[in-house]
Amino acid sequence: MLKVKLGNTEFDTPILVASGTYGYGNEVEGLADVSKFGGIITKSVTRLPREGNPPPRIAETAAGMLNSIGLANLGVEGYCKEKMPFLNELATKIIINVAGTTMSDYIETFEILEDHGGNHVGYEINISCPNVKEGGMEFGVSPDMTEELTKELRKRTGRLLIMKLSPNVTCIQDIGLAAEAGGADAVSAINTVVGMGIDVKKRAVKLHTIYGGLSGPAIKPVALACVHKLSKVLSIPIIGLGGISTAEDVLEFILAGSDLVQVGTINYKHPDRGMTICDELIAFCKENDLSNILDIKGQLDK
Amino acid sequence: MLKVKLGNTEFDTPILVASGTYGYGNEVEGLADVSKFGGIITKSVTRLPREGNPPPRIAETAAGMLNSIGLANLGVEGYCKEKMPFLNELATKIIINVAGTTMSDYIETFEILEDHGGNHVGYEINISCPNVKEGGMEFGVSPDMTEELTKELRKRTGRLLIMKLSPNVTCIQDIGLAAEAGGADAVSAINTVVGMGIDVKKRAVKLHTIYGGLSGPAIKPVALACVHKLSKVLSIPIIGLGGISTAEDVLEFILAGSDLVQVGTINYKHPDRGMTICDELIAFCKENDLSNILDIKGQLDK
Amino acid sequence: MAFQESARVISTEEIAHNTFQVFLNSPLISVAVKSGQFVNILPAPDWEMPMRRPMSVSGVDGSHLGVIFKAVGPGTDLMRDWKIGAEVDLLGPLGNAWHVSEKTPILIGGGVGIAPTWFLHNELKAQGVDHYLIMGSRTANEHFIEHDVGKKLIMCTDDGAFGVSGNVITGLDTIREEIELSTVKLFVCGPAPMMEAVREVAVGENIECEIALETVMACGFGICQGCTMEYVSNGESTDSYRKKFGLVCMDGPVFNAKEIKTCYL
Amino acid sequence: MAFQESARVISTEEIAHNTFQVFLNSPLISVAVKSGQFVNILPAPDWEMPMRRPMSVSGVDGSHLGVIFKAVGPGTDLMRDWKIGAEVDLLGPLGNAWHVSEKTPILIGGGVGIAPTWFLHNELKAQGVDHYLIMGSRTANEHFIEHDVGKKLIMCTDDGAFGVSGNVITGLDTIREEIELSTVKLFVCGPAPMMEAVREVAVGENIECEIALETVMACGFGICQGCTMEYVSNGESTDSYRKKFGLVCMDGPVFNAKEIKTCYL
Ligand SMILES: Cc1cc2nc3c(=O)[nH]c(=O)nc-3n(C[C@H](O)[C@H](O)[C@H](O)COP(=O)(O)OP(=O)(O)OC[C@H]3O[C@@H](n4cnc5c(N)ncnc54)[C@H](O)[C@@H]3O)c2cc1C
Ligand SMILES: Cc1cc2nc3c(=O)[nH]c(=O)nc-3n(C[C@H](O)[C@H](O)[C@H](O)COP(=O)(O)OP(=O)(O)OC[C@H]3O[C@@H](n4cnc5c(N)ncnc54)[C@H](O)[C@@H]3O)c2cc1C
Ligand SMILES: Cc1cc2nc3c(=O)[nH]c(=O)nc-3n(C[C@H](O)[C@H](O)[C@H](O)COP(=O)(O)O)c2cc1C
Ligand SMILES: Cc1cc2nc3c(=O)[nH]c(=O)nc-3n(C[C@H](O)[C@H](O)[C@H](O)COP(=O)(O)O)c2cc1C
Ligand code: FES
Ligand code: FES
Repeated sequence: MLKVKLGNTEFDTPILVASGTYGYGNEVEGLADVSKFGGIITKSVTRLPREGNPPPRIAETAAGMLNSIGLANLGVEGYCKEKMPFLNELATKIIINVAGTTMSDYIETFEILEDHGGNHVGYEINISCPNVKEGGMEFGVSPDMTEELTKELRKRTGRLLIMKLSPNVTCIQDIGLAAEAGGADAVSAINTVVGMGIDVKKRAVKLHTIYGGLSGPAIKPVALACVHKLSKVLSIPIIGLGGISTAEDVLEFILAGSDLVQVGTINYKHPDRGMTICDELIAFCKENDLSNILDIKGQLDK
Repeated sequence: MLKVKLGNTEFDTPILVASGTYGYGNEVEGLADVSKFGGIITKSVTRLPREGNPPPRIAETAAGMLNSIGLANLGVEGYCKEKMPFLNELATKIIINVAGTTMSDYIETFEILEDHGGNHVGYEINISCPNVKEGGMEFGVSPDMTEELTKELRKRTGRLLIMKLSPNVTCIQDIGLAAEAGGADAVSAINTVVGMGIDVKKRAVKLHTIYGGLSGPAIKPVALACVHKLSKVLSIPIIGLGGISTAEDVLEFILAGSDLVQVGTINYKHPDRGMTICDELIAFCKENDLSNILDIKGQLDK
Repeated sequence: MAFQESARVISTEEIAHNTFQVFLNSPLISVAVKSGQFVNILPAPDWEMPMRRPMSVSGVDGSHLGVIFKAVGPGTDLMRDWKIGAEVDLLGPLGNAWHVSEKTPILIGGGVGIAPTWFLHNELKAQGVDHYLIMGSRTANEHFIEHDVGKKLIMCTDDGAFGVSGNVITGLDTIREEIELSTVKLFVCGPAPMMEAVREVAVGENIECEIALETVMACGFGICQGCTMEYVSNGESTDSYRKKFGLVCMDGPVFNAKEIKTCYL
Repeated sequence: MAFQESARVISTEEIAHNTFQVFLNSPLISVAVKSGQFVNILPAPDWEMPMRRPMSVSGVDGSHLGVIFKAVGPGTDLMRDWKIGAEVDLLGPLGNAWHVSEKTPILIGGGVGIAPTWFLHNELKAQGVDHYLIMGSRTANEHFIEHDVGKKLIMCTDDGAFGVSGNVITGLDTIREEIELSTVKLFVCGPAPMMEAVREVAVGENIECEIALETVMACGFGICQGCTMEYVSNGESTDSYRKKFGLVCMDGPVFNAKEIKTCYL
């Protein structure tokens, strides 16, 4: 009832875990059974190792959190050596999230991953990290650069190619259309919303980098609007995310036009939430006589 | 301790009430003593009366609310006749918020207001209402149109001219700079963030217009980031708003670089909050030996 | 004029299945309130959600003010758990009131909409005004009033477990032989489908009828313009402020049934 | 390996001013936990904020696990009000543990940082290991342990109202004549200024020292990378993943004082 397809790849459930919110899958041992997920999207990997931003990197806000991790990661070579073997064995599908600064950055990382093999089913391309100059945001705000990058990567893989979009633009549809024109199999929406926190007692900013990315329930309305707008103009599938915490939230994103969804910030508090959501979605299908959860996709009254 | 100046106008306190969140000042009789506010910014007025959007117009979200009122208002002529006499008598400063669709719309409304007299101290120009085609958003996303509109209005008034900016753009600084170049006395930031709500039980959108504006604590981090970014590039003052609910929130906005602030959504729940905040700000000044609350403006460690 | 008042819980009781009646000591509001009006409640001092919870007043007793509610979500769950002595922040009295006329009142309530009819019922009783009270629910345990046709108390249950078997329209039908409906005035509050059904009967048969609408409210006193209902078009251009859409909190909650386009808000 | 466990409140007590000790029945975590480790707590089943609240374990007793905390905000306020029998969702045990060596342990705690030192103190006592316990606070009512120099329990108050007058550094100075600090190992947890002061002494005098750091945590088990501390540069290029910045929840919370650039996080 929960099986969904993206291109030729079938996922057991439409619930993926969002990049940067589930580590590399090994940290949750004992806390979650990853086989219930449709798949895991790994923390953004870059061409070279990155130490990330200095502390503090996170702060709580009303119904949300700010983060500015700064794409800390061990680099694509380290990733292939240290993380891939474990991920290859996991009983769920793996999508590798790739970030970069320049076109050649993305392409080199991508080629190393493709050459290395591994049984990941696809890539999610982060062109929307608001927290580092090198986060690809230059791409994420430009339809031309998005299309160009998508095309270059498309040439280089037969695996799923998913472009991850930013809400921090005047018109997200233009970026989505560019990804589609470039040959992406799907888009993910949304990455975090730019925000800032201030500690009055210390008269200091809450994040070392001043600005960070807002995630969690606070941004769900923003994410739903982005997904819905995209669904009106795109013919490729949309992977919805932003503030999903419950099965009801997942249904909202599917009603708004998502094929799959990702759970992010909620994993920190409830590392097993993705799983319990799946159980609830099955119950929902039964109650409503749906043969597949996507039967309600986009089925919004007005 | 709370007196602040904008141009040549002195406000008793830096706390204004946000447009659309305090009606025309008469509804709160008995619930609030408006003389404690620095001023009241009235609900957006347009050239002609507007019935507004069909119900439902509002919905609750995590730490926020969505609205799509659709600039319901009685039009500038009705405003002058029915509302101005009462507002003229209020023991607080009045700023009239003006919305429009076309340049001539704004200008006509503006001229009628200027001709009518009245003792309002200025205008806030809404170029950022996300809820109606006619909400001025076309202006709010274009630096050129913002500058042009500001210039035209600047020619026509000696009163305060404040441009109200939208967060729903790739680069809010560009719009702020355009307002400054056009001769605005200040900018207000921010208007609501575009969002959407879905009712799973009804499989329906929560707002008749599908999309609406998100306000309340959920957007405070977004608003702080906008204010801080603007403060780095503008030389005119910034009026900060978005999710302010407590005195501490006000201090955050001042630390981020605001000269004045506005309280919005919180008025619905606590119509007297603007007043109690003033008392707390005075206490804060005393505790911290500040002769004026703006002594801490922008005083952020890093 | 409305007040903000810090009231205190005096008593709390489960009067029917998942239905609670609470009395609050609120000297300012209780004295000013009229039946049909409502208060806007802060369910807890540290209530984080951006909106209060509006509740019709179910009656007053000196400086005590009653509300009747069902626990259906976070706000009413907190209200269910109110302890005696707890402080509750209220805004009120808000909205307009029922307009009782010469005609025989027939009060029709159901679900969470029993409060304003209950208030009116007790008011009329005190004044010795002859009237009917028709209450609808799904099943027996949601009722807290006796079913007594002689006393003009007509309880209806969808499943027939108590009183009249059927909805409030069936209940209304049972008195058609007793009283000419052109001589009555209906006062209605309940779930949208119930109000809508009564509205259709009333408009169709030209029976005088007032309906107390409910919708999501951010403020409750006219400053957000969020709580709109739609008026029946009166032929004139409706493209004008508050002519086409009324505010439930200020222009209502009580509307003439003939003015209401739909009770589904 | 960490567990998610639904624990139950067994006892709750205010052991000092605004300082509470709670024991929870948590058969899985209590058996696995070592002193220095922590649990990540859901303060209430419907806790709406996005982060749990991390708390060091203050001791175990069979299947019971203790935490000691101060009520300083919404999460700890809820914890203060926990009723006996309440269910509490825990993640744990998390983080690394103290590394006791041959050297004489000197435990230094203060503020909310008393829990992990208290755990270690009781462990050492049970093992018959000779050691010192130095606790600092602003004034007398924040202490719950006797001041007894003979028993090597050294309480310090900033205002001198109880025990040694001064901070924990003064407390440490009082035993310098008794014991050569090159033969001891410090185990430190407390407010950042306290830890920072001890770190400077330890590094300056080359005293072995472990510090349990605290910072904001979103997950507590390594998946958010939010809880960073900065390592002292070791000369090599630090431009590499987890060489320059460590994760307090996984690489710590216990760090060698020499590795820590600053305790202010
Ligand atoms: C003028 C007025 C008078 C009211 N009087 C009463 C009363 O006397 N007794 C009573 O029990 N309730 C009354 N209500 C409804 C009451 O306000 C809601 O039940 C309450 O807000 C629910 O809050 P919650 O946080 O418990 O649940 P929420 O989570 O806010 O809502 C739970 C469910 O109730 C629905 N709901 C929420 N608000 C309303 C509403 N205003 N109208 C219809 N459905 C709603 C939601 O869509 C949701 O499905 C009245 C509403 C209005 C506008
Ligand atoms: C590994 C670890 C172990 C801890 N052990 C204990 C313990 O045994 N006993 C105890 O009382 N507390 C302990 N803390 C701190 C505890 O997590 C915070 O006190 C708690 O999160 C506050 O939550 P709150 O919702 O009550 O207050 P909040 O509103 O979240 O915070 C209130 C104040 O405390 C500060 N604060 C919040 N979290 C932390 C933190 N992690 N470190 C320092 N300051 C913070 C905030 O800046 C704010 O000023 C520990 C923290 C960590 C990371
Ligand atoms: C701490 C943290 C780290 C993140 N790291 C990444 C990342 O490395 N790459 C990426 O594409 N998105 C990253 N994200 C964004 C999430 O994948 C997701 O798009 C966003 O958080 C919105 O979803 P949520 O509200 O469910 O968390 C991160 C988010 C958080 C909170
Ligand atoms: C119900 C509602 C109506 C509003 N109407 C207007 C309006 O007419 N004109 C305007 O410029 N802003 C309007 N706003 C936006 C507010 O003035 C403010 O910019 C926004 O709500 C963010 O502040 P807050 O989070 O404090 O509410 C409205 C906001 C709400 C919630
Ligand atoms: S609820 Fe705000 S205007 Fe009616
Ligand atoms: S708290 Fe998430 S990685 Fe440490």
